[in-house]
Amino acid sequence: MSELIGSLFIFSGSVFLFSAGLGLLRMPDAFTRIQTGTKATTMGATLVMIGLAIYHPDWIFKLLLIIYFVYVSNPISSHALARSGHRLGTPMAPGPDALAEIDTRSDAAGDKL
Amino acid sequence: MMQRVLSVIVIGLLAVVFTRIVGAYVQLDALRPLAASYVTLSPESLTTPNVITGILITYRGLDTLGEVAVLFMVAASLGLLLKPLEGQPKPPKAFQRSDPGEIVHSGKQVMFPMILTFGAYVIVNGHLSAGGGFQGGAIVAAGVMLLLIATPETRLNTTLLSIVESTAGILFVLLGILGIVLAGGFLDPRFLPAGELGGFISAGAIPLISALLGIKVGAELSVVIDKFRT
Amino acid sequence: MTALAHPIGILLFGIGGGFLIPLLYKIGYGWLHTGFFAALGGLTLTSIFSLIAVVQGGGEAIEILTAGAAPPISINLRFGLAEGAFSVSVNVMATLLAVAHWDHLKKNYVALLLFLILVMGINGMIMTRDLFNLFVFLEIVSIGTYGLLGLVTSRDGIQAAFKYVMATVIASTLFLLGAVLIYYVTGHLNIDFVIEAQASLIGPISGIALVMMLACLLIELKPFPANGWGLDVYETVPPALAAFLSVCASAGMLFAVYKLLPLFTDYLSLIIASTALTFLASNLIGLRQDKIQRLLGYSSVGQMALGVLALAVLTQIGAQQVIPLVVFGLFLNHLLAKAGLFCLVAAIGASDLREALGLTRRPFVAGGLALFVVAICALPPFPGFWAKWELIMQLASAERFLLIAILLAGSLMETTYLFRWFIRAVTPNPERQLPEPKLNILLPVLTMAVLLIVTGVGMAMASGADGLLIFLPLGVGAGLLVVGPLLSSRLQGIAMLVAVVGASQMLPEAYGIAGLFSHLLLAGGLIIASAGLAEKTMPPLHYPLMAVLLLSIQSVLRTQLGLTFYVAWEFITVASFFLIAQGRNALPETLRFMVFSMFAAFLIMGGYAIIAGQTGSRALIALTIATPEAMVGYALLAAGFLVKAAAIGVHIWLPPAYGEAPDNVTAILSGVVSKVGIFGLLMTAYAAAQSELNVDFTYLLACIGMATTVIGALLALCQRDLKRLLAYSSMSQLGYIVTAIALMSHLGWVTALYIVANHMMVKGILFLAAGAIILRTGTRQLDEISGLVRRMPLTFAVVAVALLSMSGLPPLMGFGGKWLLLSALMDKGWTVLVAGGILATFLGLWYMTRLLVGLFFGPAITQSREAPAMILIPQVLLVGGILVFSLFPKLLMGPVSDAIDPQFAATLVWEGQSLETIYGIWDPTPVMLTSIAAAAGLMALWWGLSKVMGKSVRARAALVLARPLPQAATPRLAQAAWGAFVHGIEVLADGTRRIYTGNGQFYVLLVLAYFLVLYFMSTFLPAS
Amino acid sequence: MITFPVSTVMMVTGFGLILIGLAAILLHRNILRMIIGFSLMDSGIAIVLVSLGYVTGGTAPIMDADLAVAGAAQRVVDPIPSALTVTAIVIGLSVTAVMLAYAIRLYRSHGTLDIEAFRHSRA
Repeated sequence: MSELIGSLFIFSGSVFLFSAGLGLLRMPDAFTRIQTGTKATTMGATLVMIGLAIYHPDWIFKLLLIIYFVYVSNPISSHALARSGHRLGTPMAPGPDALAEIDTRSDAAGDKL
Repeated sequence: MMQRVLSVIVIGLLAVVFTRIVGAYVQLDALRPLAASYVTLSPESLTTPNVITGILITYRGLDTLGEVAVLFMVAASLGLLLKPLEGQPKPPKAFQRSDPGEIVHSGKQVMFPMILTFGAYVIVNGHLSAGGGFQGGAIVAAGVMLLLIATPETRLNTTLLSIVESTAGILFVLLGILGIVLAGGFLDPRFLPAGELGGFISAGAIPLISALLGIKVGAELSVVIDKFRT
Repeated sequence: MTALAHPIGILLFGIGGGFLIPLLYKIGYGWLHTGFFAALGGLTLTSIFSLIAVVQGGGEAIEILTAGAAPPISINLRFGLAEGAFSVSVNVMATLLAVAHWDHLKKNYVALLLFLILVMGINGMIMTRDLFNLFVFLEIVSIGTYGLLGLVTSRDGIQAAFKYVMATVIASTLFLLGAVLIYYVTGHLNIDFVIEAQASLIGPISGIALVMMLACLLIELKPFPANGWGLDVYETVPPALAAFLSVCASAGMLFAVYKLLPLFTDYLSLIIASTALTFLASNLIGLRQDKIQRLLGYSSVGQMALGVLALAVLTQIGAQQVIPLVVFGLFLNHLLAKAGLFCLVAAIGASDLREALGLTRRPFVAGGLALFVVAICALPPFPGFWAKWELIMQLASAERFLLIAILLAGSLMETTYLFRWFIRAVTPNPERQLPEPKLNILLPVLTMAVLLIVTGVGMAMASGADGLLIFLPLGVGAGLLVVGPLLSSRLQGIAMLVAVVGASQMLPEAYGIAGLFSHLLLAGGLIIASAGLAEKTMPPLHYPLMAVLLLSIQSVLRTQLGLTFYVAWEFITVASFFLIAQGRNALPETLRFMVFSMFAAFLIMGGYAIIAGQTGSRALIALTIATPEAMVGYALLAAGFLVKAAAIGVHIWLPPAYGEAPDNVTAILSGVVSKVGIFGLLMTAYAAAQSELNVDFTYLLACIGMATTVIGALLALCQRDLKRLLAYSSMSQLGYIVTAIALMSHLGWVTALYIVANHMMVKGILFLAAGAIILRTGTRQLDEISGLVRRMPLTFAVVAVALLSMSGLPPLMGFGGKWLLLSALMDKGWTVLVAGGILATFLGLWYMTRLLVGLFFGPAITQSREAPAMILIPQVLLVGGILVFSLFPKLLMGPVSDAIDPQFAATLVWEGQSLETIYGIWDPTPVMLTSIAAAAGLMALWWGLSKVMGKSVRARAALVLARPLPQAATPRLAQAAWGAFVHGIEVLADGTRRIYTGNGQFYVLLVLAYFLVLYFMSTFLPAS
Repeated sequence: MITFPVSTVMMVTGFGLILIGLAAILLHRNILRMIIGFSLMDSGIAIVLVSLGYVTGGTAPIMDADLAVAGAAQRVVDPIPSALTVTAIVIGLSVTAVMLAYAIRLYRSHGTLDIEAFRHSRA
């Protein structure tokens, strides 16, 4: 029974991971791609870990540690990527740019530095 | 255009070659004698439970030495390759460092010590469990990379790092020579007490070599990362 | 010392030194540089001591175990004779190149550590016995190279480096995959164990794996067409670095192929095909290359391909015992000579082949260039020659004729472009500033040159040459060169004559025809060469080269061994080349001479190899025991000697060479050297007649000879230039001799020898006289000279005698020769040729009259005075010779007749001084007396007429006679045909090199395609 | 019935990655993308290497509480390819680093990353 539940978790995790890959292919610009790559993989990884924990209850501590790592590193890294991408002026898909206003300010600040 | 067509043909033919390999491949059902002898020799003769580490550091130690040399050469030659060319303008402004922001900075505060600790753990437990000098060194370097991204104004002490990597390398070679003098041959680690299988202090000089490798690889990869910042 | 002798020290010095370098750098430059050379020196010395230890141990390899376990558990290294030889060569060369490359290396400490570890990596590739370890060392070499390429900061250099990285990464990836697949199949990575488990290497996976590894090694050696990336690097890096990559890094790859060859036994044909293609294509493309370093790159690629080719083919034909001599010889030759050339490029700072450098202002550099170029062209006495000779012999006995043809064709092209470069480099150009060569480049170059000579002599001993005597001509030449600066020019000349006489006594005595030639040519050569004493200052190389030339001729004539014959033959070629090159306007003309000479030499080598392979003996006498299958061999030999004898169609090298050589050199070339080719032809005919051959190309040969005579005479009539006229006349006369030889009868050959003697003396006189006339009048245009009879009466007298003798008019020697020839032709029933002979005699009379009248009669329009005594004396001696042989033909005919094997029915009967043939009796004395009377009468008539009719008429008559035939009389068919041929080759080369698009991606594609072609071709090969 | 052992699946993946990498090398003109191709190829090779050492039902060759020394030889995968993989990865990484450095160098000296622009020396 626990194996079935665990497998279900792992399967749903892999669906998320797959959608992340699909998103990388389908999304229109760098930022949206980063976004799918982050959110969906975080979710996918979490689900896979949970599934594994059900399979092997004695690994729980290590798995928790891994999830923690993923939760910290995934957002931070994608944030850093997106931020520097924005700074470099990576082209964006058509649509409103919420950062446009902040951007000019930070540029001015950057010039001062 | 011609070239693209040819490229596709070449890739297709390579696919044929690879298919032949896969088609003829049969999954092994048992270890071959040489591999089996490693599996018994490593714990018994080297008191190293991690057979892969045993092979890497001892039986194929010459490969490892070569590998270290390769990394060493790369770390050194990047300095040569990335030195600004004569008469070249400074890199454009977009490439200059900028503040990575609050989030990354805080993330670094949390992660950096953890990564280093983990790296050290992987290095020193190389002979017991999955891991070893290269793997741990790479983790340490990843920590350094995070540090450099979070606080770009950090200046690595490359002089110190280069001294460290050289010294570690020389010590590695010296340990190898000690193997000739005290044990069965070059890179033979069995001149230090073997200890008990699975004990932290065991496996002769393997943990020592592993640690040297970890330090060396960590330092080298950090230098590599640092060089790419310029 | 014993500790040093352990080869593991090579690795320790390399890698430990490499690790230490950054620390030393922190301490200070002094430490850094000392440390670098200490490590490099330690590494080199270790390899040398280890090799000594191996040799002392009877050649047993030193096994180096690691990790205290025996293989296959742990990686082991081996240091045997082969490993040691390669390792020492590489390390010594690396040290020399580090010195030569010091200006670049010292700029950055990183370069020093890369260099050290790179050298260690090459040694590792040589020593390791583990497949994967080989891959690791391969990567060390590759990455070290990538790093060193970082020293190049030019835009082209960076591009080239990137292409290099991409291509070699693909190659080493192939090796990695292959090695691991081999592990999957056999369960071993140790090479010895894999070879042992070879029986299990069946099935698609092992096939793919082996071809992957093979492809990697071959790609690293830059096979055509997947080698553009390598050539780009050769072109753009500093020369010493290019040398290092070309010789040292490639050495590791070559040795890896050698080491793994037992695994590749099924693929030998593939290796041979690929390397042969590479050798041919790279030398072909080299013909059209103007950038020196890229040119040397093509040459390197070709040489390394040749090494692998030799390795594979010798293994295939089961001649493994000569692999050390051939492969190591080729390798050493390439190592030393190519590195030397690259270093010289660094020393003179040249990049464009077409640029005239005026290199003679730097005699040391020019000498080095000459030496290395000669070495790369695989000419004796350098190691490459012995290797190539043995290779050709082995190929011939295995009947691999196509490979021989490819090899010789490629070599000929290589000779062409290298000598073209040499000729351009020494062409005077006062405007070109030459940098002062740096000591740190010159010293390594000097070392390489010395090593090249030493190893060459060593290889000669190993390859069955009959003792050091083979080097006698060179030794005497070198001795004269050394003492030369101490002596005045004339003393040098005397020393040369004395040395030649003395040294020729040390050579074995020759008998029969060879003995006759030997005495004749020695005497003639000495007499003609003594005319050089007339000049107060000779170029410093003249007398040494002359000594080499004269002694080599003796060597050719007196040896019993094919090898010695050929070696001396090549000495003659090279010495002649450098002698001709000293003519004032000779340089542009010398290339053709060299190429045709080498072409002839290769034909001879091929022909000889075929016969030697067929008879299984390498003595010259073996030529007489060949069976009809060796027919092709004789044809090739004959063709080769015909080229040297300037037969029609292949004569185009002769006029410019004779025309532009220094005057007394021309006299030697025409009088003496040309007879060596004739000797070869005669010996070939003699051997063919003695063996059981059905010789059916004699009529063709006779026709060629007669055509040469007639057309040579016609061409002579077209000339305005004194020396060119004589040159064509030489060609014409040689044609007579060829015709005589083709008769294949006793009478014919006696005639041939008789004409040889006559022509030697006649042309000696005429060219010396021409030299004197040019010296005194300052021009060589016939139109500008006339009326010399009063200014140079003695010259006139000797020229008149010579022309009379050559013309074939009674009473002198020439008459006897021509009479005999026509008799012999009639005897054979070759009436067409008789007609040709009569026509040629008529034409000959015409141009000789023109010469005599044009030069000596008519108004004296130029100021001049009698020729120097030292030019006249040899001529007078030769005239004496003509007179003696004319009056007493038996002096010459007797020994000649006896020397020729009595297997022919003797058609000559001697009674006193008169000669009887079936056609009649030739008694010289009455004929002579009447002739002299007639001639005196004619002279008196001419003199009287001129007194009566006055100057103007005489002048007009002289002018009419002296006018050359219009050019249209002889269409330049041969010139046009050869021109078209060369053009065709050039078009082919240009087409071939279009594959080098410069696009790195395309180069990667070619690398992958190369693997695929190898693989799919291998699937069609029958498995062993 | 055709079975797909796990190592075959891995191997196909590995070879697939190699082919994708090669396609990137051969078809993209931007050298950064080509370098990514090289990197992909390296990863593919590492996977192929490991898959070649797989033994049916084998576990990691590390002795611990679950894997006693005695009889371990029957329960583990081949350790050699794993050891080789470590070396191969390090070397692959080194090569990638060098290539990237060259890419930077090329960009600095030419201002472009287009492979077509780097054709100065030819023929």
